[in-house]
Amino acid sequence: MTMVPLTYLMALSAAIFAIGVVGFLTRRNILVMFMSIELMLNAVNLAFISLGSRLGSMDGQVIVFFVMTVAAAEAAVGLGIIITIFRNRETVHADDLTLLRW
Amino acid sequence: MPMGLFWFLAALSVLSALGVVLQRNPLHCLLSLVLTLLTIAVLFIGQDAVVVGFLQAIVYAGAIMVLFLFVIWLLNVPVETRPTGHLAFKFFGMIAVAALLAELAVFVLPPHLKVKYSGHPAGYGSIEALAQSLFSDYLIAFEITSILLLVAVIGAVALARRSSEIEIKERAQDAARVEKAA
Amino acid sequence: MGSGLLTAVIFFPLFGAIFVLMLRDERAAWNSAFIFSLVPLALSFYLFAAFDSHEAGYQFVEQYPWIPQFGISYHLGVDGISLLLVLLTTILISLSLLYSAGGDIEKRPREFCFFLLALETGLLGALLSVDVFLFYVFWEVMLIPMYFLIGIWGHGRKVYAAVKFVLFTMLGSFLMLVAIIYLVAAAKQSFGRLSFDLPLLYQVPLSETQARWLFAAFALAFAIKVPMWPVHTWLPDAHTEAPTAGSVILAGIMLKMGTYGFLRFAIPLFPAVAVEAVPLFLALAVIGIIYGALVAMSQPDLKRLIAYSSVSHLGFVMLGIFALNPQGIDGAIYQMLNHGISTGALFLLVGMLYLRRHTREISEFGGLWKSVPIYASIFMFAMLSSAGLPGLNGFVGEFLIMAGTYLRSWPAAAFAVSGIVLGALYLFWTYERVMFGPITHAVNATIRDLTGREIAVLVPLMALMLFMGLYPAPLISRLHPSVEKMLEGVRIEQVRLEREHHRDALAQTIAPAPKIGVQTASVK
Amino acid sequence: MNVEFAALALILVFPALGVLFNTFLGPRLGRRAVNVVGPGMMFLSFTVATWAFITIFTLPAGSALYCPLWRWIEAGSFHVELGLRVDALSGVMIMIVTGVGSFIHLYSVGYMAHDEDYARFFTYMNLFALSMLILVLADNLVMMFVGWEGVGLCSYLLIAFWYTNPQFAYNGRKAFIVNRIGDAGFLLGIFTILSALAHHGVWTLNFTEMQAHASLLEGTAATAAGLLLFLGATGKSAQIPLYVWLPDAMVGPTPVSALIHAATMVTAGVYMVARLNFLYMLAPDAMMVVATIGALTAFFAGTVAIVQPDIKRVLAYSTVSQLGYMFLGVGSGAFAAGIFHVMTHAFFKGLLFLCAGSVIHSLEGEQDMNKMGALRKHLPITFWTMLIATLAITAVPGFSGYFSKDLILEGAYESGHFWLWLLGAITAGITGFYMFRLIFMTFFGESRVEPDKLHHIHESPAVMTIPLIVLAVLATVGGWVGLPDGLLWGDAFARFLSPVVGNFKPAVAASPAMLSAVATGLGGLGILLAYVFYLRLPGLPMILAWRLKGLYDLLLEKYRIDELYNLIVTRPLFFISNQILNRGVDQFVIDGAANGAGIAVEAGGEMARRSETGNVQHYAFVYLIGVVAIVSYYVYLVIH
Amino acid sequence: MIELVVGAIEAILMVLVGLQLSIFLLYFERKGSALIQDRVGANRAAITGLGRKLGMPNLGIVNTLVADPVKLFTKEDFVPDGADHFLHALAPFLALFPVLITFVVIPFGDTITIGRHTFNLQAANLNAAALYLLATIGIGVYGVSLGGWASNNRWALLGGIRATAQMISYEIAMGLAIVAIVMTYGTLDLQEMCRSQGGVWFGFLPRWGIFVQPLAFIILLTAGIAESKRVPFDLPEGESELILGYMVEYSGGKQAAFMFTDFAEQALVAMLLVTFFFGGWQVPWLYRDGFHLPGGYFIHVASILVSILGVIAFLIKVLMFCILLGLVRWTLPRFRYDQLMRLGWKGLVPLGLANVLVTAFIIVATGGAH
Repeated sequence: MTMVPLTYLMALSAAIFAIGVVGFLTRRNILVMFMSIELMLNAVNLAFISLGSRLGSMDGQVIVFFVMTVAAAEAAVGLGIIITIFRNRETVHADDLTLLRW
Repeated sequence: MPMGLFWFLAALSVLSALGVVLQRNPLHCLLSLVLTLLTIAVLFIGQDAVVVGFLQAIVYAGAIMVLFLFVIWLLNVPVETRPTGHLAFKFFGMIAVAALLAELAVFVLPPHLKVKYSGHPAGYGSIEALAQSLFSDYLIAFEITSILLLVAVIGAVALARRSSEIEIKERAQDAARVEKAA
Repeated sequence: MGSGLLTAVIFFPLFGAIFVLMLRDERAAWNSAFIFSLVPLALSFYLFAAFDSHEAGYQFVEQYPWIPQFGISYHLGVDGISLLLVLLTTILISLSLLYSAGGDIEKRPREFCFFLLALETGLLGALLSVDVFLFYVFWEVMLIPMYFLIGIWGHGRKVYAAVKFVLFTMLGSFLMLVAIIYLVAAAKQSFGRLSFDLPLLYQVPLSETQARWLFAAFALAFAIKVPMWPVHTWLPDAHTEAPTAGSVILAGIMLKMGTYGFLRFAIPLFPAVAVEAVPLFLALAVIGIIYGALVAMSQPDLKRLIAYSSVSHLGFVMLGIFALNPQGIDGAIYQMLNHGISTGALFLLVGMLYLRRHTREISEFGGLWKSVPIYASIFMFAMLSSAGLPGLNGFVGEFLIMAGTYLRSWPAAAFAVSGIVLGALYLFWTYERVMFGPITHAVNATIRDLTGREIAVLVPLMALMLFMGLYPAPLISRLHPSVEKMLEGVRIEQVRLEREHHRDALAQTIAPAPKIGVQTASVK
Repeated sequence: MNVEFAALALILVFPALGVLFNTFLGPRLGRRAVNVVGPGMMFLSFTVATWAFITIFTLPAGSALYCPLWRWIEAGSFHVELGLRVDALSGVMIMIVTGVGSFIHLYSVGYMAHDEDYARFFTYMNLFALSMLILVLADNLVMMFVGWEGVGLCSYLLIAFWYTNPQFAYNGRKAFIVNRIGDAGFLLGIFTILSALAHHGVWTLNFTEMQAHASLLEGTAATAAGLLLFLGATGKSAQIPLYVWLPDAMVGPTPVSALIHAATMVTAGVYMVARLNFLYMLAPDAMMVVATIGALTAFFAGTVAIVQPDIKRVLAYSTVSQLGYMFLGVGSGAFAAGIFHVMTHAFFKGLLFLCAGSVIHSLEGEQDMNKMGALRKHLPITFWTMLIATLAITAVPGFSGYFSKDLILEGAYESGHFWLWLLGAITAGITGFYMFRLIFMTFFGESRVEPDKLHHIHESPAVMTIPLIVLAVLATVGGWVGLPDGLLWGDAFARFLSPVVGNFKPAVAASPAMLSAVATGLGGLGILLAYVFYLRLPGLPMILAWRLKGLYDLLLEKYRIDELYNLIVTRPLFFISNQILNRGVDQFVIDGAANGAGIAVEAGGEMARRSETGNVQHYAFVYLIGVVAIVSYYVYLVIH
Repeated sequence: MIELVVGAIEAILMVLVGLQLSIFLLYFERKGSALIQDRVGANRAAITGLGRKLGMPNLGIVNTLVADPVKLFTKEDFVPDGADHFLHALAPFLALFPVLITFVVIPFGDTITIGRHTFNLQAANLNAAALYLLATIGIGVYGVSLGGWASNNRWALLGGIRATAQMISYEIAMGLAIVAIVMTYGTLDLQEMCRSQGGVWFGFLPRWGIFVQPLAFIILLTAGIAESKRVPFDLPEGESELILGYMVEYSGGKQAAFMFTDFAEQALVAMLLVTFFFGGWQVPWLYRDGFHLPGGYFIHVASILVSILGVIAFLIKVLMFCILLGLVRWTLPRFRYDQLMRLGWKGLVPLGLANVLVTAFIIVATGGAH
C-alpha cells in the first residue's frame, strides 16, 4: 500500500495545531477555547501517530492513548469548572472572567 | 492509505477545524470539532494505528464531545454576539501564529525532517501490541493515568454539584411548594 | 568537647515546637512548650558552668561538612561573647512562655508556642554558629516566627508593624548577604578555597576600599537590627504592636543580635575600618542615647515609651562597643544582658497591666500603687534597674561602658552621661503618672494585683537584676578573654593608626596592662 | 596602721536585715513587730558603729579599720574591689548616721503611729540608713557612688511617701532628677580621675591608693575632677545651683526631713569633699569655687528663710544655709571645721526638725507659723528642746553650733577669703533673726491656732520626746569636743581628724576672739531684731512687708529660681522632646522617609499589576510568544 | 478486485437486509401488537380488494409496507420556527447513518468458494470490528441529541437529553459486555467469533457464546434494547409525557428516518446477539462436510449448501430475536428515568465489570485464550 509522505502529515498536524492556537487566542467563549485546546491536542496526536508509524514503534500510539485519557480527565474537570463559573457569574465570556477569585 | 483518501481527509479535517474556530454558534463549533476528530481518527487508522483510531472515535467523539454537548445545553450558551476581543490583539496573535507555523515548517519540510521508514513489525497497531507496551514499558504511567482519571471523576463531581446548603435551601422550597399544593 | 551539646541546645526547641503543634489540648500545649523550653535552659546553664573562663576561643565546638562544594560547614561553637546571650535567650523564652500561658494569649496557643520555640531555635542558632553561612540562615530564620508573632497575636496596626519590621531587617540582611558572598569570594582568591568559616575569614586580606564597603554593608545590617539612630523607627511600632512575649523577645534578644553582629563580624572582620569609623559610631550612639530618651519622654503609650528607652539603652551598648577597649566592650556585652532582663521585665509588667485594663495609655492610669502595691513595687524595681541604679545590674554595664567611652573620648562620655539623667527623668515621670497620685479612673481601683504565675515570672528576673548588680564578676570573667581576643586585631590597627597620627596617647587605654614604656611619652 | 575589722560588715547587715524584714514580713506581722525591728536594727548597727569608733579611738592616730568584701567589677585592667573602711573621718560619720539615725527612727515610731503604711516607711528608712552607711563606709569612689545614688533614691521614695498627693510625688521626682544631674557630674568626676590615673597605668579608684598616686592627678585633671565631683555635691547637699529640691523635699514626713534632709544625707557632699581633700588640695581653683558657692548659698538661703511662713520651709532654708557654711569651711581648707559643723548641725538641725515635727504633730499637720503662737504652755518639752537647738544654731557661745561655725568663719577668714567671711558673718546674723522669728512666732505671743484644733493640742508621747531630749543634750555639749585652742583640751576634734584631712594651714593671720566676737555680735543683733519685730511690735513685719513689697515678694517666692529653671530648662526640654523630636523628626522625617519608600514600592506594584489583566488569552498570547522564542532557538540549532 | 466488488455488493445487501428487517419490524409492530393486544390491527388498505375477492383475510401488509411509507414520505416536511434548519435536517440521517453502516461488519455467513474465488460472507472484514461497533454506536448519539436540540422545542430538547444520557450510559454497559466477549473469543473479528462458535461440547451442546457468557448476553440484551430506545426504555420518546420526545417536531421523511433508526437499531441488536451468543451463521452440528449429529450419525451436505444453510440459519436466528424484542416491547411497562439510570449505572455496569473480572480470571486460570 502507498505511504503518505510524512511531511504531509506533519504539515497537516501543524496546520491544525495553528488553527487551534488561533481559536484559543481569538475566541472569547471559554467553551470554544476549550475546544480549540482539544484541536491542538489532536494535532499533536496526529504527529505522534504519524512519526510512530514511520518509526514502526508503538510508543507514539501509547502516548496518544495517554493523551486521550488525560484529555478525558481534563475535559471532565474543565467542564466542571466551567459549570461552576457559569453558576456564579452567569457568563462564559472570557473577558468577564478576568478575576481569579469571586 | 491511498493519497486521494488522504487529501480528502486532510481537506476535511482542516476545513472542519476552521469551522471550529470560525463559527459563532458553539454547537456548530462542537459538531465541526467532532468531524475533525473523526477524520483524524480515520487518519490514525490509515496509519495502521487501528485501535487508537477507534478509541479516538469512541472516547473523543463518542464521550468527551458529548460531555461538551451536555455542557453547552446546560449553560444554554448563546450565540456569540459581542465583538470578540481587540483587533490589535487578534492581529498580533495572528502574526505570532504565523511565526510559529513558519518555524514548524522548518522542521516539517524535507531538508530537516529525516525519518526513514522502517517497516512495521507484525501486529503493529493491533490491540495486542498496544497492550504489550502499555502493560510493560508504560505500566506505571498507565496506573498513574488511571488514578488521574479517578481523581478527575471525583473532582468533576465535587465541582459540578451544587454546594450542600444551596441544595438544602432548594429542598426546603420544594417541600414548601408541595405543602402549599397539598 | 562538643559532643552535640550545642546542636541539642539549638534544635531541641524546634523539636518541641513540632511536638507542640501535634497536640490537641491547649493546656497540654502550653505545659509541654514550657517544659521543652526548660531543656535548652538547663543545657545552657550547664554550658555556663562547664565554660572555661580562661579559654578565649570557641568551646564545645562541633564541625561537620554541610555543603562541602561551597565550603559551607555546620560549625558551631560558643565563646564568651555568645555564652551569656545564649543563657539570656533561653531564660527569656522560658519566662515568656510561662507568662503567655497565663491568659495573655487567647487565640491559637498551639501555633504561638510553635513560633516562639522556632524563634528560639533561630536565635540560638545565630548566636552559636561559627560558619557565616549557617549564621545567615539562622539570622533569616529568626525573622519569620517573629513576623507571625507580631502579625497574628499583635494589637492595633499589627500587620503594618510586622511588615515594617521584616522590611527594615531584610533590607539590611540582604546587603549583608552580598557582603558575605563577596568576602567568601575574596577568601577564595587569597586561600584558594571556598570557605564560610569565620576564623578563616578573619584573616582575609582586603584592600582599604573593599574593607570599607563590606564593613558598611555589615554595619548597616546590624545597625538596623540594633537599632541605631536613625534607622530605629521600625522598633517602636514592632514593640508596641507585638504581643507581650513578642516584645520581650524582640527587645530582650533580637536587638542584641545587632550588637552581637558588630562584635562578632563587623569589627573583627574589618578592624581597620572599625577604628576609622569610631567617631561616626560614637556620634550616632550618643545621638541615639539622648534622642531615644527625649522621644521616650513624650510617648503617651507605655510600650512605646519603653521601646524608645530601648533605643537609648542600645545607644549605650553601641557606645561601649565602639569605645573599642575592654572596659567598653565588656560593659556593652553586660549591658546587653541588663537591657534584656530589665526591659524584658518592663514589657512583661506593661503586658500584665494591659491584660487588666486593655490599654497602655499612660493617661488612663494613676494612683495604681494603692490598688496594686506588689505590681507597683516590682515595677519600681525593674525601673530602677533600667535606670541604672547602682547595686542593680544596669549600673555595672553603664558604668563600664561610660568608663570605656571616657577613656576613648571624653566628650562622648560627657554627652552620654546626660542620657542617665534623661533616663531617670522619663522613667520616674512615667512611674509618677502611673503609680502615684490619686486614682483618677475608678476602674483602676478595682484591678487585681499580680497572680502567682506572674510573680513567678518576674521573680527570677528580679533575682538576676540583683545578682548581676552585686556580683557581676563570674559573668564578666567569662566574657572578658574572648573580648581581649577580639580586640587584638583592633589593637594592631589602633597602634598603626596612632603611628600614622603621631599620637599614641590612646594606645595604653587599649592595652590591658600598664605599658610603662609608653607612659612616660604620654604624660602631657 | 590598718586593722581588719570584719564586724564593719555588720553595720551594713543590720539595716539590710531591717529592709528585708519590713518588706516581706512587716506588713504581715504588724505594727508592733515593725516598730521593734525598724529602730532596733538601727540601734544594733549603732552599737557596732560605736564599737568600731572606740576601736579606732584606741588605736594610734591615723590608723583605720578595714573590711574587704568581694571583687565587684572587673574589666581588663580596670577593677573595683568592694571594701569598707573606717578611719577618723568615716568614724565620725557613722557615729552621726547611726546615732542620730537611731533616735530619729525611735521618734518615727511615735510620729507614724497613725499611718497605715508604717511598714513601707521603715523599709525606706532602713534602706536609707543602709545606703548612707555604704556611702560613708565605702573605701572607693564607685562604692561611694552606690551609696550616693542609694540615698538619693531613698529620699525620693520618702519625699513621695504620701504618693496620693500628686504635688508630693512631683517634689520627690524633682529631688531625684536634680540629684541625678549632680550624680552625672559625680560620675564624670570619677571617670576623669580614672582616666587620668589610667593614662599612667594606675587603675584604681580606691581612696587610699588614689591618695598614694595623688601626684599623678596634678593639674587640670584634679581641677576638672574636683569641680565635677562638687557638681555632685551641690546636688546632694543642696548648694547653688542645684539646691531647689531641698525646700520642696519638706513635704515628706518630718522624721525624714530630720534624718535625710538635715542630719545625714545632705551632708554627704561635705563628707565627699573632705574625703577627697587630697584631690582638692591639688586644685585651688576648685576649692575657691567650693568656698564661694558655699558662702553664697549660706547667705542666699538665709535671706529666703527670713520671710517664709511655713515652719518646715524656714528650717529647710536654714539647712541649705548651714550646708553653705560647711562648704565654706571645707572650701577654705578647714575640712575638720566643716565636718565638725556637719556633726553639730546633725544634732541641732535634727533636733529642730524633730521639734517642728512634734509641733506639727500636735497641731495635726499644721505647718503655717501664722496659725501658731503661744504653744510654750502646751508643749513644754518641745519648747525647751527647740530653744536649745535654736541657741545652738544661732551660735550662742557655749552651745555646739558656736564652736563649729566659729571655726568655719575663722577658717574662711584665715584662708584669705575676706568677703566670704563677711558674707558668712552676716549670714550668722540673719540666722539669728529667722530662727528666733520662728521661736517667737511659734511659742510666744498670742495664740493664732485655729479654734477647733486648740482644745486638743497635746505634748507628744515619750517615744517622741526622749529623742528630743537626747539630741538637746548633744546639741548643747556636742560642740565641746572642739574648743578653741588653748582652752582645756582645745580642738580635739580637729586633732582627731587631722591624720585624714590634714591640718588647716592659715594663710592670713587673725585673732580668733575678734572674729568670733563679730559673728556672735551679729547673731545677737539678729535675735534682738527678731525680738523687736515679733514680740515688741508685732505689726512691724506687716508694715515692712507692705513697704518693701517687691523685695518681700521676691524673698517669699525664693527669688523665683524655680520659675526660672522651668522657663529655661524644663519647658524647652519637653518642647524639644515632644514637638521637635517626637512629632517632627521621628514621626515626620524618619518614619516619613521609611513609609515614603514603602509607598513608592506600592505604587510600582500597582503599575506592574496593571499588566496582569487576568484575561486568559492575554496570558496565552504571552505564552505563545515564549513558545515561538524557544522554538526559534531549536530552529537555530537545526539550521546550524 | 472482484473481492472488492463482491464486498460492495455484500455491503449494500447487508444494509438492505437491515432495512428489510426494519420493515418487517414495522409490520410486526402493527400486527404483532394487535395480536398481542387482541385487536384486529391494520387491515383497511388493500390493492383493488384483490385479496378480499379471493376471500383472504386482510393482513394489513399493504397498510404497513405501502400506505404508511407513502403517506410518510409525501407528508409536508415541517420545520418549526426558530429551529436550526441545517441541524434539523441533518439530525435524522445523522441518527440513521451510523446504524446502517454498522451492518457491514456483521458476518452473515461462512466463506463461500465459487470457482477460484472464495468470498467471505461479511461485507467488511475488519479485524477490529468490535471497536467499530462501539464507535458507530457512539456516534449514533449525535443524531438524536441534535434532533432534540435543533427543533427549538422543550419536549424535544428534553427527549434529546434523555436519549443522549441514556445511550451514553448504556454504551458503557454494552462495551463491558463486548469486552468480556472479546476476551472469551480472544479476537475483535466477528467472523472469527462466529467460526469459533462452531462445534460442540460433550458431543451435543453447540459451542455457542450463550453458554459461555450468559451474563454478557443478559447485559447486552438489556443494553441493546436501551440503545435502541425501545420500550421499556423508550423514555426519550415517551408519548405519554414527551409526546415522542426528540421527534416531536419532525414529520414526513425525517420522522420516518428516525423511526427507521429505531427499527434498524433493533435489527442490529438482534444481529449482534446472534453473532455473539448464538453462533451467528453456525448451524448446530453442521460442519463443512455436513451434519455430525450427536450419537455419531452423519449426513453429508455439499459445501456450497452448507454456506447457504448458514446464511439461512443466520436470518432465522435474527428473525427470532427481532420477534423476541418485539414481544418485550409490547409486554413490559416503561421505566422511570431514575430507575433507568440506576439500572444502567448500579446494575449493569458493575455486573459487566464483575463479568469481565471473572472472565479474566478464568482465562488466566485456564492458561489463557491463546
